[in-house]
Amino acid sequence: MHEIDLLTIVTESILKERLIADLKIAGATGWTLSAAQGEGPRNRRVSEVEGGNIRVEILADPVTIARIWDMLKDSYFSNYAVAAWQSTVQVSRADRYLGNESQG
Amino acid sequence: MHEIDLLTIVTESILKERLIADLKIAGATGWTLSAAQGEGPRNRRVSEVEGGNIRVEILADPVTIARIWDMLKDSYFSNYAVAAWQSTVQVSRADRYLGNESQG
Amino acid sequence: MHEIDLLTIVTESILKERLIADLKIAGATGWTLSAAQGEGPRNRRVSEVEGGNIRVEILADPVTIARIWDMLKDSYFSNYAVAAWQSTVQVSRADRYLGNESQG
Amino acid sequence: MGVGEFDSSVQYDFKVDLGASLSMASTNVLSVPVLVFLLGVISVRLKADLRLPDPVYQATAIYLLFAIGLKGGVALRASEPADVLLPIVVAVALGIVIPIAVFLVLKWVTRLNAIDRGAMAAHYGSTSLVTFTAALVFLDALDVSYEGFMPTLLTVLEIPGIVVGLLLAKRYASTRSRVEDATSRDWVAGDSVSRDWIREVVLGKSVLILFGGLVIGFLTGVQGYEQVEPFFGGLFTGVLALFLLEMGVLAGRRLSDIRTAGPGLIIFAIVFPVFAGTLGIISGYLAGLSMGGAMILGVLCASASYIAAPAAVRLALPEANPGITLTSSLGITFPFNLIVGIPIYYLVAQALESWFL
Amino acid sequence: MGVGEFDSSVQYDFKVDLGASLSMASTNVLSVPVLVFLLGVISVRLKADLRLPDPVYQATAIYLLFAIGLKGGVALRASEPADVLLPIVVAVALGIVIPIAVFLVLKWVTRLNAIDRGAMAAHYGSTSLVTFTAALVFLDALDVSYEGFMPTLLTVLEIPGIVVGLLLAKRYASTRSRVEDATSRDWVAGDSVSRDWIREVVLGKSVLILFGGLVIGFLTGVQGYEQVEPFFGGLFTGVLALFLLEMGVLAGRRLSDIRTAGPGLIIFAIVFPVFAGTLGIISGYLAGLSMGGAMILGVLCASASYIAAPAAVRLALPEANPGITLTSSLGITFPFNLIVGIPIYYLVAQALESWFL
Amino acid sequence: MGVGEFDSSVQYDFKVDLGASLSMASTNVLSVPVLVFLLGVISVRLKADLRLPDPVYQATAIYLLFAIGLKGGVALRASEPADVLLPIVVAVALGIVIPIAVFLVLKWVTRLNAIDRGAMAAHYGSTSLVTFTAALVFLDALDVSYEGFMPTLLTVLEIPGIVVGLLLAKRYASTRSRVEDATSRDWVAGDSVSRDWIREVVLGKSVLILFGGLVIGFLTGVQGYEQVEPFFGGLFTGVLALFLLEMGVLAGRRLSDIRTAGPGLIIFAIVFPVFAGTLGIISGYLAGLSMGGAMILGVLCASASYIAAPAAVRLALPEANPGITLTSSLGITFPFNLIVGIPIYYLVAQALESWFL
Ligand SMILES: Nc1ncnc2c1ncn2[C@@H]1O[C@H](COP(=O)(O)O)[C@@H](O)[C@H]1O
Ligand SMILES: Nc1ncnc2c1ncn2[C@@H]1O[C@H](COP(=O)(O)O)[C@@H](O)[C@H]1O
Ligand SMILES: Nc1ncnc2c1ncn2[C@@H]1O[C@H](COP(=O)(O)O)[C@@H](O)[C@H]1O
Ligand code: NA
Ligand code: NA
Ligand code: NA
Repeated sequence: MHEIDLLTIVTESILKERLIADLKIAGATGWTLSAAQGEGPRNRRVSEVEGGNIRVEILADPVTIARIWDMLKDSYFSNYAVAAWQSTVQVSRADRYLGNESQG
Repeated sequence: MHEIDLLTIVTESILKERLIADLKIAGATGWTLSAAQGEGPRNRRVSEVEGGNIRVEILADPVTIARIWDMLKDSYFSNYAVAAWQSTVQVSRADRYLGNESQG
Repeated sequence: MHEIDLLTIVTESILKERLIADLKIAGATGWTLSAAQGEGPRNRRVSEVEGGNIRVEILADPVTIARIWDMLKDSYFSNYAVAAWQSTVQVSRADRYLGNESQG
Repeated sequence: MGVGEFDSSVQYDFKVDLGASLSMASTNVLSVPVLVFLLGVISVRLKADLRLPDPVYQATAIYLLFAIGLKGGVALRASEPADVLLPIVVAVALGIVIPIAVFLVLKWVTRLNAIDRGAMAAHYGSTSLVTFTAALVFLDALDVSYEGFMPTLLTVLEIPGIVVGLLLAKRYASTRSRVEDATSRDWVAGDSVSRDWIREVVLGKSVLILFGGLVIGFLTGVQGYEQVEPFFGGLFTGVLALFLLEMGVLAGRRLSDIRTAGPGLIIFAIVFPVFAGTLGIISGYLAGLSMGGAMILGVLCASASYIAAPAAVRLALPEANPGITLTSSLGITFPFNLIVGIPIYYLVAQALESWFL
Repeated sequence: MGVGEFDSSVQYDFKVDLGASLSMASTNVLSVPVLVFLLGVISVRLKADLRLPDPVYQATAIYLLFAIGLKGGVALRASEPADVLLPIVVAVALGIVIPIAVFLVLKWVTRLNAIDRGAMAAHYGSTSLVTFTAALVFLDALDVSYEGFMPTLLTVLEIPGIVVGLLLAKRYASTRSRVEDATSRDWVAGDSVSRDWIREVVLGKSVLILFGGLVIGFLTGVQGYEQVEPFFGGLFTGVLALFLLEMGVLAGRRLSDIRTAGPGLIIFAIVFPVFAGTLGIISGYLAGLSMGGAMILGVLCASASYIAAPAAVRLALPEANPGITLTSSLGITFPFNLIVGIPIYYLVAQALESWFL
Repeated sequence: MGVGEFDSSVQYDFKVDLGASLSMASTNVLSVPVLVFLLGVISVRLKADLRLPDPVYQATAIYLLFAIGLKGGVALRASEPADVLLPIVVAVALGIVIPIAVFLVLKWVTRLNAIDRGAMAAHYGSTSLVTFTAALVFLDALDVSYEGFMPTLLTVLEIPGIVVGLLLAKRYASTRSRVEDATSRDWVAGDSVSRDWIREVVLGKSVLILFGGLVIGFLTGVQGYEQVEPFFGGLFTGVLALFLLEMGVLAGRRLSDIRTAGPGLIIFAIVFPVFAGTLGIISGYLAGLSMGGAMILGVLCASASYIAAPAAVRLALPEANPGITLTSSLGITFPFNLIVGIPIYYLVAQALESWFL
């Protein structure tokens, strides 16, 4: 078993395509998405009309996860409803979740 | 990055409105909910007719999370199908997830 | 509060019935399932036609979780699209999540 | 004409009735909705549950409730207020009497505690939309007429039975909580939700849609209804059939629990509906309803709720065992009513017709 | 015939008109779709939101868009190109003029910043499918005819208003970003998405379905349409009613925000549609449309988008406050148009008819 | 009458046929379902996939399967058993012969291994509900009659091809596992699921709904069907159109994979259906079917499964590459059949008619 980082992002469903594209740019090799609803301190969303939130999980190495955090801070936090949290989990085939850049 | 507690509650979907109201009373500033199905040791549910389980995640400070645990023990565990677990995660904007009471 | 293991499995939705049966054989006393979508490095799936992925969470003792990992390695990893990760969480009624075998 | 001739003539009539009854029963059993229900049950046996996706199932329920209400509202407007008033009063009375009867009878035939008996009373005191609807489809197929305002009675009968059943259980619960201390913590929760349950029951979504449909039908009248008739009228039986696929699966899953229910509960779940149905038919005739209308009121009394009541009971009476109430209402009474009950209530209504009309 | 007689005759005519107007207004308010919308609003007040499940709601939207497009395409094929061209040109012009007017008027009556005014311009410059559809149902109920190619104008009017609104806001935004530095980090993101937003708007799913339906209707013609008429034609008003249940809930949730909107915005959300609607009706007459057609063009101008525009604005102009635009378009203008606006635009079209036709 | 005159008369007839063929082909391509399919494909190119929400898509599939079965069952009851028996026997034979042919032909034209060839055999040995349905809609539009029991043949042909294809692959797999050791661990899993796959295939949900509809239609007859006709009959083509939007998206996503498929597979996916379709038409005539019926049997043979077979193959033969089978069946054969295949099979059936009838 190997340690790897798991980042969970909850945001407006309208951002689905854009977020997935940005995750790939940041170097994520995969993602898992579920539909979600929610409330938070900001709660300023158009998604009410568009079908709620999305909840995206990304397994990746710490470098990639840090790059995703930067991306969230730059382009998402100020304008959109986002909650994100990170933890360390154990996987058995760690190489699947590591991008090419950080594998060296 | 700051440490914060993440509590996940899985319970009967019929309790959705009541649980969310109770979370707010306990001081949570937000929640994220997904639809779920499940089986467990109790498995005594009316939800079969009503559409399964809900899976609710709450980021909050330890004091609030403890209050939610008390609430679950008092009003939910004995009568309803509930599974709940807690872990510690890292967030970047911790103040968003802290209630007024515990911020002092 | 007691420590317990939480295993999350994301796989093709067509495997739902088979996976749940295998979890029970491995000794899990419960599971929680949500619908999900995703992409990964393998990305060879028929589920596109059949409705995406499933995301299954299992709380269990380390012995049971290890048995599930073995089962995944033997029967799932080579042929199917699977991501799985494990962490340790805290629960209040640990005995609910422990099978008979491992309670001795 | 001698006695012999008279007798044989009676016999002859009886033969005709039997043939008619059989053809009528087969009209019911061989209707698409009932057959689809059986398909759903069988699919569970074959471990290939033919469920509709949840959101579609929910939308189908909304459609059925609203369509029934809408048609009822249109018909209500065309009715004389005087003709409607007495049936409504009678329906309210039945909604109070039946759950009390359930509560008492169950004490006698089962060992259920007061909480579970109150939960059962809430289920059998309320009604089943689908049983009601299947009875309308049945009468339509036989070309038997009934009062158009029957959905009004459905709406009226939905709530009181649940409230009475919950009150019966709560009365016991409060007594008990004064005696036992070990469970007192639960009662804190029980109390804290007490403010909610009447609201939950009276303003439940299914009641709101049904009642909303009724009011909208009343306001829009025949003219407004015509614009939406192809959707809410023409498709009705087909959508009902689809809904019954899911009901068949849900009932089929309960079938295996019947063994554990005990003979008392099984007998109750079959005999009580016939008793309550007959009571409803007689009350219907006394309230001035036609044969078709009296039969439908009988069906309303005979049927047990498995949507509104379970939800209300779960929230307001969490100590009750849903296994018992759902097995009984959804696993036994619902299929019984759908398959043999409806023709029986029709025969009873026919048999009693000459006494009243 | 003396003046007195003439006067009284006018008065008499006027009385008839008033009666007709009232009956027409009640035809609108008492139609099933409008009543269902009100049921949705009321359900929010009763805290029992009668929402459709999300996937069903989305499918219903696809159905309505496609059905409208399909019927429009079939009718377009039967139209003379010459009759269609001028209305299309006029519609494009309105799609440019109206958002500019919104941008300017709002500066005058509210304190909104340029970004929020641009967002509002995008919403009011685009159109509302449901308001449009409700107007068609209204005219159908009154047996008033209109050009079959009106869905073409709906399609034409959907996009330009959004683009113009966004451009107005962007122009300001780029000015600001040169001045202020504190927010510069946001503008990086704003820039990185700039390549997307025109694509997002022009190739949004709702436009694609509407336009796809239009082309398919045009290609398949009456003969092909007949095969799918029971589905896309017969059910239309009923499905619209179901959709309006959800719209009622969404609008109902916005109602409580109206208080916070400020008097300027509230007045704007009611008065501007009447102004834009009248402009649309006049333009419609000038473009050679019939009374029914001119009224529908008025409805298109008067209505504000709450599906395509909010999505586009959220992606391309994230700094805009959706609370303001949605409260205004969905919470005020949409119910206003649906309930009183449609009869008003009809009266205006009738009143202006003699000037043009 | 001289030779020249005869010739010119033939030529004249030929011209008429060509005109008729073209108009028939355009009837197919310009039908709403086919156009909607193309809209779905195009939407993928425009990166705005017009998918239905998953639950609605699934419900639509249930509806189509059940409605086809139901209508088939009603018609089956009206048929002479003697007329139905031979076509059923012939269909079973085709369901065995075709997958074997696929397995052999693919060895010859591609480099696929035995497992992938078995998977392909399972797909092409089974049938496509939507292709079948589109062919019925096509014949209905041309007013060409066909035997009502054709859905019985669809049901009969659904399973055997999958079973034969899997058996062919499994035979190879068990041989291999004795030779190679490295993969033995996989075969443990392969064995542990072996008990399941026949059950999975024979009792799959789609078969159960189709077969259930068939039985229900048979039992309820014309009289029972009438009650649900507006739903299961009237709406059919419209719902099919909606379903094809999704099919278009799924096929469109496969289009980009075609390049990687290799010329052998592409040729196979287009030529084999024409071969199998002709075989089916000839067999249909030999079994005594009418021209319409023979053409439909041809369509069943020509079409490849992309719902039941992929699911069964994924569970029973996980080593097979779904990329190959789905690209071929859904990305090439399905659009080919839908757009040009159906008119071709019709022409072939017409051309062969004089030989047999
Ligand atoms: N304390 C929290 N716990 C769990 N989820 C949260 C929390 N706060 C916010 N969220 C989620 O993040 C989304 C965006 O939050 P906000 O930006 O505050 O609107 C909400 O809709 C929730 O789904
Ligand atoms: N061991 C477990 N792992 C994951 N989820 C569980 C587990 N046990 C119970 N659950 C979830 O909690 C719900 C309620 O459990 P129960 O009260 O035993 O019916 C189930 O329906 C599952 O969704
Ligand atoms: N790095 C990752 N992070 C999160 N989920 C992943 C990741 N990689 C794969 N997955 C999930 O696992 C599924 C199977 O992956 P794969 O076997 O690579 O197709 C994907 O569809 C995703 O839902
Ligand atoms: Na009852
Ligand atoms: Na407008
Ligand atoms: Na085939």
